[in-house]
Amino acid sequence: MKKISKKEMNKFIQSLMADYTILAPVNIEGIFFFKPVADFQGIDGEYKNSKKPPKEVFFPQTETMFKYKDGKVESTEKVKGKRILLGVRPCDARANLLLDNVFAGEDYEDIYYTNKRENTIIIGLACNEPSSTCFCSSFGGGPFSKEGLDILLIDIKDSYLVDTVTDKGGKILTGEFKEATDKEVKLAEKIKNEAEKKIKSRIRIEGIKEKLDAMFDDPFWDELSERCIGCGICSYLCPTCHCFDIQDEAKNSQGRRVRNWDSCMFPLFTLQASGHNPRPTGKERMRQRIMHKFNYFVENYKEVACVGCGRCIINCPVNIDIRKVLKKILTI
Amino acid sequence: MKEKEPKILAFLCNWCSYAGADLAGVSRIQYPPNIRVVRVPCSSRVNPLFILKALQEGIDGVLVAGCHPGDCHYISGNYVARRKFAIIKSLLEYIGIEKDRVQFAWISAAEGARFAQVVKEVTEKVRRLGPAKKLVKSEES
Amino acid sequence: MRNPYLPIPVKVGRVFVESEDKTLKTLDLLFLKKEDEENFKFMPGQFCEISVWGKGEAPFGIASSPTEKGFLRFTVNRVGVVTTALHYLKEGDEVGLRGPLGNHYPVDLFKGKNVVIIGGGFAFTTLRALTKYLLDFRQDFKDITVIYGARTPGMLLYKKELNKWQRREDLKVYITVDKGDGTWQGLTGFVPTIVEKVAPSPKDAYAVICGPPVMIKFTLPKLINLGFPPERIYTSLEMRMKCGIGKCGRCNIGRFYVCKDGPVFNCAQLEKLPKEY
Amino acid sequence: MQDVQKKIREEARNLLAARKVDLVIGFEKGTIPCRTSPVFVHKEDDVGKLVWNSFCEMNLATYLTKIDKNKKVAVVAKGCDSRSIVALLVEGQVKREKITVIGIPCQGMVDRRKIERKVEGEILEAEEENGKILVKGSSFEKVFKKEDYLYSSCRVCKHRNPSIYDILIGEKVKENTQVDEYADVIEYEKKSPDERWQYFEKEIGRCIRCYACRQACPTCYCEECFVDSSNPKWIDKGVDLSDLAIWHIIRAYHQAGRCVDCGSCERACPMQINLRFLTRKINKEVKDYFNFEAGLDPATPPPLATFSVEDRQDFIDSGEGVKETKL
Repeated sequence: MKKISKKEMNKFIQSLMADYTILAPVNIEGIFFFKPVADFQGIDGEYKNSKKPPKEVFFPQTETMFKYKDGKVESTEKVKGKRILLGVRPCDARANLLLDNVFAGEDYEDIYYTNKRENTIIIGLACNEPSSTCFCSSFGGGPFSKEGLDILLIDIKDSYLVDTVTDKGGKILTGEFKEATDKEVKLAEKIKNEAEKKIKSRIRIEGIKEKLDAMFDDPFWDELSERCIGCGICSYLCPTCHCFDIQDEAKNSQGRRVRNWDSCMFPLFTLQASGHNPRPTGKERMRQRIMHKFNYFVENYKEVACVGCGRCIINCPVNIDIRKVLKKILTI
Repeated sequence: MKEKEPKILAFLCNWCSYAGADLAGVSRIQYPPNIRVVRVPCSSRVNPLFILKALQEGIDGVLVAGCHPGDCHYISGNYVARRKFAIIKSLLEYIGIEKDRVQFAWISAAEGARFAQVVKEVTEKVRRLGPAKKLVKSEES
Repeated sequence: MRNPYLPIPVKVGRVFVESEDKTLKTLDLLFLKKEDEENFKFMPGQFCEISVWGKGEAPFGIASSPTEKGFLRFTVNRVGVVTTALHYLKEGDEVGLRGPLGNHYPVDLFKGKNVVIIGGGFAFTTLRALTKYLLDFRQDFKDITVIYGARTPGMLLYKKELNKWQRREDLKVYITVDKGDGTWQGLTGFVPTIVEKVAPSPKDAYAVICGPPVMIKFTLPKLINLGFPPERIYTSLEMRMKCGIGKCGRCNIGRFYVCKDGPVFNCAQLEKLPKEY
Repeated sequence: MQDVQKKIREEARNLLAARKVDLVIGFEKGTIPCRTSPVFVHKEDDVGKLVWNSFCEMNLATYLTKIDKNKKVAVVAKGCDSRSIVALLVEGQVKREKITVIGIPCQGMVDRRKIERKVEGEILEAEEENGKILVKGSSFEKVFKKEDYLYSSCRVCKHRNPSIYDILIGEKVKENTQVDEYADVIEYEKKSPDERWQYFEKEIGRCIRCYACRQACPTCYCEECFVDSSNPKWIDKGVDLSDLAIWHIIRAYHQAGRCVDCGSCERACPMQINLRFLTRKINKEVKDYFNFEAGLDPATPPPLATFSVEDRQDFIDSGEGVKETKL
């Protein structure tokens, strides 16, 4: 395990700026966004997690797929330059692996996503202070888990322990990294155990999929979706939500085809030209959101499409809490 | 390179302002060619979304012209429109759109000369503002 | 690697108005390059995403059979932005095409069996492809019965072809309309009642049914009563689609994506899926 | 606060028992600190869920256009919520006889984000005791005076008492008539156009088009919103600055003479965009031009649904030349 002081870390990141674009959490009006940074002065102390998940780095909310002029098409899937995504939390890194199932499928590969995934190195930051709404350990993750990361940084006060996870991450660690002393490694271990103890909410996931198999017409869905006002916050801010809409933006025959985020919570998502809508009210849409994450995704990709990041709990305007929903499902 | 002539979208109400424009033409009165006319049944047919869509497409100025209050073919069309325009005009100025980007006028069917005068003034004011940049949808994004 | 969202350019060939009220038009799309056509291996039941530059993209079932070379036929019902744009196209215009997408009717299962094809309204596109395919390999299949109905005679698709098929001995064709228009001599009545009257035998037979949901809702029980087991009744479903390749998440019924795992399903599969289509 | 809560439960029980209503919409305890969650009480013995505290910030009138129209509904309504109900009545969206308004004179709702900015670390527990908010975290315990941490919409609110109610819970509160509610709008107008445009672009630039502002607003109930229309497609669906600008301008404009400034849109916005800076400018103009405030009188139609011969038109060139328009 290597080690680097925070000051050297800033210098090291500056040095990488020659051939990498550095994306780091930037505090705008109290909200953290992953943005390219010109000079890196370390990660803001208040940083818990970004509002929009880092999925937006690989699957932007609005992305031009190709441009066209009088039938001549010019695709824009190539990505200019290599990037480093710094400060990703372990839960979001696991979420990217879930997205890989969808976008990097064997039959059709979404090269807009895979190109960006390949040319970005993800440096994670372990969670020393998980929030009360975090429940990543219920899904096999944890505040210090490494899946989906190239490098994991562990903050031990004035320096970071650098845990190289993949050789893609290893190859950028040049020079300044000294070996960590046993005392520091033990300190990191202590912080890790404390962090894991801080995660109070434990949600039982086993059995959810089977319960959902049998409750498609259960009145539970009416009661759950009554209070939902039908906005798109829970899907847009969710690191594992991947639905999108394709639109043309054009003046006469010159324009571009754009991919935008979309949400199953909006009626337009399934509204057909004939006027028929298989999911006409909030109940069907709320049911689809839960069934997709905890049943359909499990059947298709053998994994639950949730990483317990808590964003949907914090940001829902009517405080619909997914933990309460999952607990209730097990009681039906 | 001569600076670009400002393009102005003019919504003219069919019964008064459009007729006024017609009269100006018939009377051979000259007025700047910068306006593109859209004939509307009444000034109250103009939805603020039309104005914003035009500004987004890069038009430099919008003129909405209708009958003087009391002359409206539909009796209260311009009265209702007046309220809508008061709100949208103050909102656009408030967020920072230049005051003269969107202008309103009452021009009756008999005021051919005045129509030309209004168009001249509007064109001058919009020319002084220069090409529109705020709200314009950039090609590259 | 290939970008699955990039359409290939194709040219509009013959354009033919199918229905009196001009809401249905058939377009033949021609490949520009030979190898485009060679790479385009498809089977009846599959669909394509057609792009109209500046307007957008929409899914359409392929109405021509793979045995008909040199063109792809689509019948377009004018309902929205893209379909209206398609209706304005003339011969020689260029559009984008993505496909073939989705699965197809299990023609190899049909080999050596009787096939009953039931269609309604303008959903006869992929069924035309299937019928034409079966006729071009006629000796591989036993009895073929086609039951096709529309609201009025003017709304029937591929009228000339239907007449030709009616004159063939190796094919039983029943064309019905909900309401005749004076000159109509053929059958009148809803498709479910005609199916009951024709009463095709379920022995060694498969059924394929496509049409408006209400027609399917009333025809399925008739087939079941006649003795057709659900796993031998196939249907093609329609959902709102955007990507056509199982990524954008909107056309799912339960765990299946209609664009990738469908659009053709058998009724045994559908029974296990939630009734959300 | 406690006896208001007790009375709400009693009234709800009576209404449900007497079959006067099919359901009572109120607030229940949230699952995270400083939050409550709207709750639909159908059965008498669930009335125990209903709570009342300074975090009942949602405008429940938004549900009245989303639920089945023939259902008889009782709804807990603060001053602003009741004004939204009046706005919906005036626009014929809800039938008066179907609605039972449980009016609550409001003491103002607390802005949890303001409190969160004043503590180190995460709030794990929060209680409310006669006008004080006690918050506890892993390494702190602090008490805040409610008055200093109200939502900005509550601080300038002049209609704390419900403008319409069938049942009133507790005594009417003193209205805060002295506050100059549009002071910051007037201050803002002094800035230069470019400065204002930069602020506007900075704020709406964060928008992610989740439409929480639209869904949370009671008077935003169109079947098909103009952003969802594809024929014509007014604006594109992405997060391009120009589309975001038109979305927010027209959303605010559509609330002209209908917005009761309850602040629900701003509270629902995950990106904390200053949405009320647009709607309050319009409310100020509606007050100046048409001497109208939304949701006070079920008899007067909203300003943009009617007209007056004496309306101002100084900004319109009607031949006597355009007078300098005061902004």
